[in-house]
Amino acid sequence: MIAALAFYAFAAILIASAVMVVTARNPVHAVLFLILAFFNAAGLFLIAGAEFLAMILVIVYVGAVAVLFLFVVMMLDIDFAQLREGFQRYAPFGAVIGGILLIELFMAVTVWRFAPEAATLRLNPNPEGVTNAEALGRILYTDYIYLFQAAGLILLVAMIGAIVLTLRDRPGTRRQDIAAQVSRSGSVSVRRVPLGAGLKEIGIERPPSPEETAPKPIEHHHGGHH
Amino acid sequence: MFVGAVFFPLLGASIAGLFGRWIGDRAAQMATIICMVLAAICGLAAFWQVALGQAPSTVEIVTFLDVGGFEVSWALRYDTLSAVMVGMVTLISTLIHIYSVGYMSHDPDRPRFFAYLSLFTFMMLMLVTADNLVQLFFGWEGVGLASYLLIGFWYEKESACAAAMKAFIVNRVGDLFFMLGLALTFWVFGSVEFSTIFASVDQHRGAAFAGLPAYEVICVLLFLGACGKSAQLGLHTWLPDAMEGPTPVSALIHAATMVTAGVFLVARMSPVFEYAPTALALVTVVGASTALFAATVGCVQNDIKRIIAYSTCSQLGYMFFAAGVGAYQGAIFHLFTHAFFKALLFLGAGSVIHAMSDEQDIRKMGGIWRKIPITYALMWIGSLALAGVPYFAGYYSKDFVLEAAFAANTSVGMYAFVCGLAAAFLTAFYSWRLIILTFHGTPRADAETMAHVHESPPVMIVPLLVLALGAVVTGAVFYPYFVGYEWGQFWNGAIVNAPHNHIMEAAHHVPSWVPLAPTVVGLSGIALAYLLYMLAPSIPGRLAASFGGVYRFLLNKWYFDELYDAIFVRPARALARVLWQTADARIIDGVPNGAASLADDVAGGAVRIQTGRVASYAFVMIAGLAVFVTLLAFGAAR
Amino acid sequence: MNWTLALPEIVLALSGLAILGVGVLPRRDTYDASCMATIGAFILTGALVLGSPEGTAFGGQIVSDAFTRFMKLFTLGGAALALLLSLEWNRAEGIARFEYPVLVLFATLGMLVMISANDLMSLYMGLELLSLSLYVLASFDRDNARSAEAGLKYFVLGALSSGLMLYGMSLVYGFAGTTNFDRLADAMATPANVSSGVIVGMVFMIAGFTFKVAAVPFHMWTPDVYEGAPSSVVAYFATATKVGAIAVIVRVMAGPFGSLADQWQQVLMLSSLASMVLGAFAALRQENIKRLMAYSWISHTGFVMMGLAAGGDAGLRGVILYTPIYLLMSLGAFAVIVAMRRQGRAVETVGDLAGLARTDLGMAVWMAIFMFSMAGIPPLAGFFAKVFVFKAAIDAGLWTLAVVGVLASVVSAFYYLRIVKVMFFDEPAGALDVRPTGASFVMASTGLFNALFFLWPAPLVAAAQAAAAALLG
Amino acid sequence: MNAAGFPLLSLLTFLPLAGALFILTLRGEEKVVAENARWTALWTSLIVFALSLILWFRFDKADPGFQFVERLDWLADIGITYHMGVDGISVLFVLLSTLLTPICILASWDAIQNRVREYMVAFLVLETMMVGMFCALDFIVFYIFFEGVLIPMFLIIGVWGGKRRVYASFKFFLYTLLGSVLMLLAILLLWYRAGTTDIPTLFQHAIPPALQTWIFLAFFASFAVKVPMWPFHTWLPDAHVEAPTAGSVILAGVLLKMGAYGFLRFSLPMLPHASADFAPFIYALSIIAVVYTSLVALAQEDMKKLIAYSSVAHMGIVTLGIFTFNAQGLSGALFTMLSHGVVSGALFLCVGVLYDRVHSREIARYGGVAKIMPAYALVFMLFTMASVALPGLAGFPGELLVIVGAWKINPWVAFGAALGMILGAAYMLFLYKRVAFGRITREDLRGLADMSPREHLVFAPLILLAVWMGVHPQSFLSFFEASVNALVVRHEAALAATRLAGM
Amino acid sequence: MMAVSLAHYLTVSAILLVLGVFGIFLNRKNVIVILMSVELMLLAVNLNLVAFSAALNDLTGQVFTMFILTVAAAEAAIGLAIVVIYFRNRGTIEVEDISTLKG
Repeated sequence: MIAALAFYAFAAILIASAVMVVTARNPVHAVLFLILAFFNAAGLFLIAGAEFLAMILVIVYVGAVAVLFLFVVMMLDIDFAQLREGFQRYAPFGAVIGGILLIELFMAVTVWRFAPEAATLRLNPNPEGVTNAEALGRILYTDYIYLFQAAGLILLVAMIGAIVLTLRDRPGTRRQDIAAQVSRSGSVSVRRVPLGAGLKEIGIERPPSPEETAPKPIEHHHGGHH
Repeated sequence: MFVGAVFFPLLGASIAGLFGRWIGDRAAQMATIICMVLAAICGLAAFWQVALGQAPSTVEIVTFLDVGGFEVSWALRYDTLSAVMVGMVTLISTLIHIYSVGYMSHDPDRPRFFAYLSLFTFMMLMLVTADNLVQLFFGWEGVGLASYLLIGFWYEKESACAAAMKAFIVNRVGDLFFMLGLALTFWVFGSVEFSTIFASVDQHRGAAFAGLPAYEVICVLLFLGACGKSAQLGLHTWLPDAMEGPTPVSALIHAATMVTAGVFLVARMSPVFEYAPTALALVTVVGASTALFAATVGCVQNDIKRIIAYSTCSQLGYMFFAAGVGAYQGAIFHLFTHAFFKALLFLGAGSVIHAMSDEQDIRKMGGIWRKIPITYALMWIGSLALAGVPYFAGYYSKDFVLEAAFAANTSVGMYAFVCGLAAAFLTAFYSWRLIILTFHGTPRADAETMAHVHESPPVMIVPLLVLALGAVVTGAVFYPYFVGYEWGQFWNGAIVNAPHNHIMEAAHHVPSWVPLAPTVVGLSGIALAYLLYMLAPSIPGRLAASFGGVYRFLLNKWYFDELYDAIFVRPARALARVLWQTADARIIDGVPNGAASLADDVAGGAVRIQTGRVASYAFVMIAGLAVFVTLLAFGAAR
Repeated sequence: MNWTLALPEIVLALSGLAILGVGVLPRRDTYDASCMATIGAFILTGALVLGSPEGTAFGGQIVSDAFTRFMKLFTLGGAALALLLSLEWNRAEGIARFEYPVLVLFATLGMLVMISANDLMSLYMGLELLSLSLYVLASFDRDNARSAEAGLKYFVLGALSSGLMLYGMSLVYGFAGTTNFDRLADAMATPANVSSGVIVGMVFMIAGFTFKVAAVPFHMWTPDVYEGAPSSVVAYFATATKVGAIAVIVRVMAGPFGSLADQWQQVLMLSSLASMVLGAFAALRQENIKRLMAYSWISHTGFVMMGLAAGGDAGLRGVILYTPIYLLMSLGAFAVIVAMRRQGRAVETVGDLAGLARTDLGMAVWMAIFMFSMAGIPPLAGFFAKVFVFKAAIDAGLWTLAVVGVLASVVSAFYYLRIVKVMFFDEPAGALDVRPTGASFVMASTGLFNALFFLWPAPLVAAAQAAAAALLG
Repeated sequence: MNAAGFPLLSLLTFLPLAGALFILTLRGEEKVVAENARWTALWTSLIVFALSLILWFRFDKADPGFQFVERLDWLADIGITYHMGVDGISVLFVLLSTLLTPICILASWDAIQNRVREYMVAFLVLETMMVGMFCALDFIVFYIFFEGVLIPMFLIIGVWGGKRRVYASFKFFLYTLLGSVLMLLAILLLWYRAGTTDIPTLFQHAIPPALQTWIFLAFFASFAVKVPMWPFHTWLPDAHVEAPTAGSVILAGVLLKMGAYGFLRFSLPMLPHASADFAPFIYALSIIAVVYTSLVALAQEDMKKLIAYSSVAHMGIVTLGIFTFNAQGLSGALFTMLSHGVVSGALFLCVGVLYDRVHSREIARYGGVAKIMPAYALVFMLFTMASVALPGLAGFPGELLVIVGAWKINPWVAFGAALGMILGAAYMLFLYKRVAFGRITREDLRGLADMSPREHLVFAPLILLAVWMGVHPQSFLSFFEASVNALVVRHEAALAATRLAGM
Repeated sequence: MMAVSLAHYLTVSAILLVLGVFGIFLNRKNVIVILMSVELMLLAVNLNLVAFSAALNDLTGQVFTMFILTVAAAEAAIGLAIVVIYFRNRGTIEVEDISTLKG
């Protein structure tokens, strides 16, 4: 009974916050509602007995992903005022299609039935007397090692991707390059300057900067006609 | 000999045509003439042996085609009928070749001319010696080709080209029916070879085609073919125009030989025609009508060659109605004599034209008989023969034809007889109208022309003399063989009269006024011409003025050309244009072009979905998903 | 646990890591080296694939049979050739960074995982490994707004489709309690017992797959991504990844959902129909040749789906045969596109090919071969590809599809012809630059394949037959 | 393995391809390459022609079956083999193709000045396709060659064509492709039903009449476009007009035959009922084609277009003959196909002779040519006459036989076909009159040279053939006699069988 | 074992999915919201899997969920990276503007 009440509460808040994610005027608010949705989903997970996943959801999602969103939203300097225009115009179409889809899904899931032999087909029956985390752990690192490694690769690709796309060493920025400084000895020179002459006469002497000779900015062309 | 008669002309034609430019005009001329002479010798020998010696034979050369029982060979069939034709054709052709040497002496394209002439002769010989309908058709079309080439010989003249085309195309109309007749013959008899056909005439008499007696249909179709070639009423329009060609051509083709091919065909197919009474009646009526029609038109023409051309047309009508009443022998007889005197007339006219510096309008002649007496005399002989004045060749044949028509004792026979008589009168009239206007009276040509009027060279005159001899004697000499009491032996089965046909006998037993009538009307025609043009030259003009309608009707050849122009030529051209520019370019082409532009429009629509907006893409995806789910929801229920 | 079945993937993954490790060495241009190493890794993996035994491993998560071998080989081959194409192109465009081959390698690895997946989870993981790499690759030319836009679109729609697919997977899992293909097939053996939720789930999964093969209505990303993404990346997109995508949809449809063919057939037919028609028409007006190729692929995918919808031995054989042939046509065409460069600038409109036959006959001839082959004109290879799927459609009685298909192929012939026309009939628009060696090699090899396939088609057909047989068990 | 002792047909088919590949390897200065390409192409095609003469001499005319048969397992597992062979119906078309190719190459000797190498390659590839198509005894192999023709022809029209070449080449390609793909579906259906695409095997395979209708329609779509029958003919005038002379020659000479050949080879033997059912429909279309296109030809102002329309009319005669189902009609159709190949090919060459000199195809542009070019005028006249089916020349025997054959079916059909005789004469003579006759009105025409020795060489074999075919058609007809008879017998047997079954 | 029926879970997740879908195609201005909508969809999937896992008493669903979470995180990272470069190129993240590629 309590579980049912909790389910309804979580589900209601989940859906409400999901609606807000979609409709919120301010993306920052949307992210915050997303976080709220995650929390409630975690609650639903708990009710279904998936404690470990509920935890992961809170830690990984709320802690990392949602925060990443928040970070990006804040980082990009966006004019929020314009962002909501045109919503209403397309809403009716969306509502129709979405409604149809929803009705169809309802029709499908409310008459749900399992395959008669589902119990025998299960790959990993939930072992008795073992905590959820341990049960997961047992199979994750044994039966699913292959996919687990693949997941690792996915994360690696995500990392590479994020770096490839966003990391840039701008030619204009100045960084201290210790190696260059140290190895500069050959180019250090002492010049005799006429006494009494000011900067006005001799100008500012600068050593040739490695930055300027180093990889010349690559000529870039757009890949086609606009 | 048999082969030589036919193929020597081809040899001559090839030499002159293909190598004329290298060997020179003279050599080309000589080559053709020598070949023709050889051919004539062979031809006359063949005539002697086959017709007079009663020794028919057939020379097989090679299989032409053999498809599913449709077996045709190249073969030369020599029986009396073809021997008569071969002899006549080779002889007249040779004469005309010789004549042309003089007549064409100023033409730069002589080799070509002689090549054409010899080619024509070859084709004509193939026609008459054919032993099957296909080969006959080969010659048939071949003479059409040669005629086309010769009419259009002076191809720089627009009118010549047009006339040539007209000749070919009108002939083709006839050929169309010929070909259909040929096809039906095959399906009825299972063969197109004459010997096979004739042998099985009795066997297939009951054959019906589309509910009609097959023989009738065959004969009508073949006759329609003959109409084209022989310029019978309806398909005659090309013949007068064909006078655009050089005069020797007119003599050879449009008088003596080619135009008679139709008559020859009817005679050749006599075994079948004999059992097609309706077709024969049609032949009679058309022939008689043509005889009269052409004669009426001939009376008012002013071109010397056109007058003779209409007279040819008219005489062909005689031949046809003779054949139509069953007297094929008479038809061939008239054909035979006609060849001589008509060639004579044409060549004589050529001589006149030659003398008058290529003037052909008789209104611009006159008063020259003293200057060219030989020609004048020869023209008289020709005209007398044509008019059927006794003891000239035409007398015998024309008389017999009219007698046969009378003797047929049928309504169509009587119609033919009446038309024939009327035509005989008109023939005599226009012949002397021609002679008088050309040779007598005051000179109407300009002085310079008159000054140049001179007699033709011997090379032209000699052939004329030979022909004149023919025009005088052939009738009397050959009368017994062709239609006289020796006909049965002479023809030797080459022409068949069915058992029920007694016309040959009956023609000799007509009331005595009948043989006289043509002579009488002929003489009265001459008299009328003399009266109108010699004694009272003003009358014709007044007559023409007072009967303007009739005059114009006749002058314009009964408006046949205009009629055809209005109902065939112009609609065809207009239709062609409409079909091309509307049906083809708009409608038929409109489908693919329209499809292409439709596709282009669809393409435009298709890319409009591709707005570039992620949201709409997503929308399409979801909508598609919804459609799929719905499809399955209902599909699964199905 | 027979882990040797996964040996190709493991080796490839390790090579990827090694190349990555070498690549990050500072201050050295390691682009060429890593590209070459990657190609080498592909070849090595290919050899391993050839020799890999048959069976399932990791508790049935992966499978190796004739079908996977066939598809993997062509995936690897396609990837290697596509990488060869990008070698010089990337350098010319200033995106010659060692991460590129690494990402290609991981994408290919993802595809291998996906192809040999025998479990929804491995399928998903492979797919995501592929997709994530592709997202990055699409926007690899990051300073180019078009590339970024392409990446963004691809990402958003890709994420949507993988979300939908996952949702479908979850429903399917829920029904049978398993994600293993073999067990799923058992669960669905009697279609009457299958709950409608599973059917809906299946449709959602199909949506995800059709997104990958770019069939209507999940094709919308294709033209934009093809046009915006760097040509070298598109060469990879349009070739190797198609093999993987087709392999997956074929495997899933023929495997776990094989008994539900009556249900999904309608969906695929509709999709096939729409793809053929849309692909044929939408490309008519395209000027950008990459975009044109995108629509061309959409049209081709319709043919593939037709074969799949026809199902059965013939249908699968048709689809399986279509894949490598398309791969090799498309690679060739992209080799030409990659070689299209005038005075150092990449050009990519159809008009830029004008008069190519005058300036570079060889390339024009190859391109003509590819175009005619794509149009399905015999005796080129593309004809055979089409014949087999049409044959399957006719065997299955799918007349509507077959007729619409041939009509669509006539319409699409128009734009292939247009390219030929531009190259051969028009006056030159100025010579293109000397084509890169890699592109020449790819053109020549794929061109020869397309032109001469008809001489000896039996081996490939037999291999496809064997692969189809393996799928059907 | 066959009458020649070696794979003759494959050699004939692929030798040109080898020549083409060799030409592709030519390198060097453009002029030299062009010259070498010409000679290589000429020699290749001449050798092929010489080899093909073996067919003429070694072909067993009494045998109605396939001869010179070759068979290779190509895709034998799935019922497709590489199966080549000729019978009476196809053997002469092989010869026609091998004959016309060297003539075309010779005719393009000077006319084609740019991209000679590619041109010659295209022609040789075209020859491969044509010969292969007539030899193929497997439906898929047939289709490959049948469709493969499109590629070189598309390029020939498009690259070396006239002003509207792009439109014409696209129309040609897409039109024919559209028809062919429908046929492909029918082929696949046959394949599915019989499990093989081997043509002789398919002959034995009975197809239910209801299905025949559909297959027939699909075949019809392809062949009718290719023939072309009215109203699918509009691609032809465009293609002819825009194609270079040699392209038109091949198009008229061989490509148009492919459709009619298809009807003969496939529709009739495989679909006897549908053929019989559709025959009246075909008659109607054929007659319309004859009359309609003849009339349209009459209105043309472009020489090539006129001849192109005349081709449509002649092909109307051919389709008519084919669907008479009797020996005369079929033989006549076959013969007309051959003679039309020679004659209209030659007519296009005639146009080409003038076009090479004046660069105009407009009829009004000419006049009085006979005066300046007498030899040309003679040749032109000869082929004009052959085209109007003058007896003694190539056009006649075929037309005669078709009319004879058609008469048996229906006199009105025969009458319609024969109407073409009149109209044909009208438009051809009208053309000839306007081009060759009349006064020379344009001064620039006066300087025209008569035919060159090369042109004489081009025309010589065609003239010879035109006369030979007209004078002694039996030497050609004897080739198809046995096959045609077998075809007729089988057709009647098939119809009779179902009639019996129906009772 | 469950106080709440499977259907409830499925219903909630269906609603969540549709909301996510809604978010994607109704949002025409802000790419980041689209990314968040994707996260909602994935959440719906996870909810489904967990519910099934519980209903079937089978761990596979939970394992699957774990992988999905992992991938979703990676996806978010890459998605945001792409958004960032897009923003750098265009100075905006409006979805409506993403339309230089079309037709």
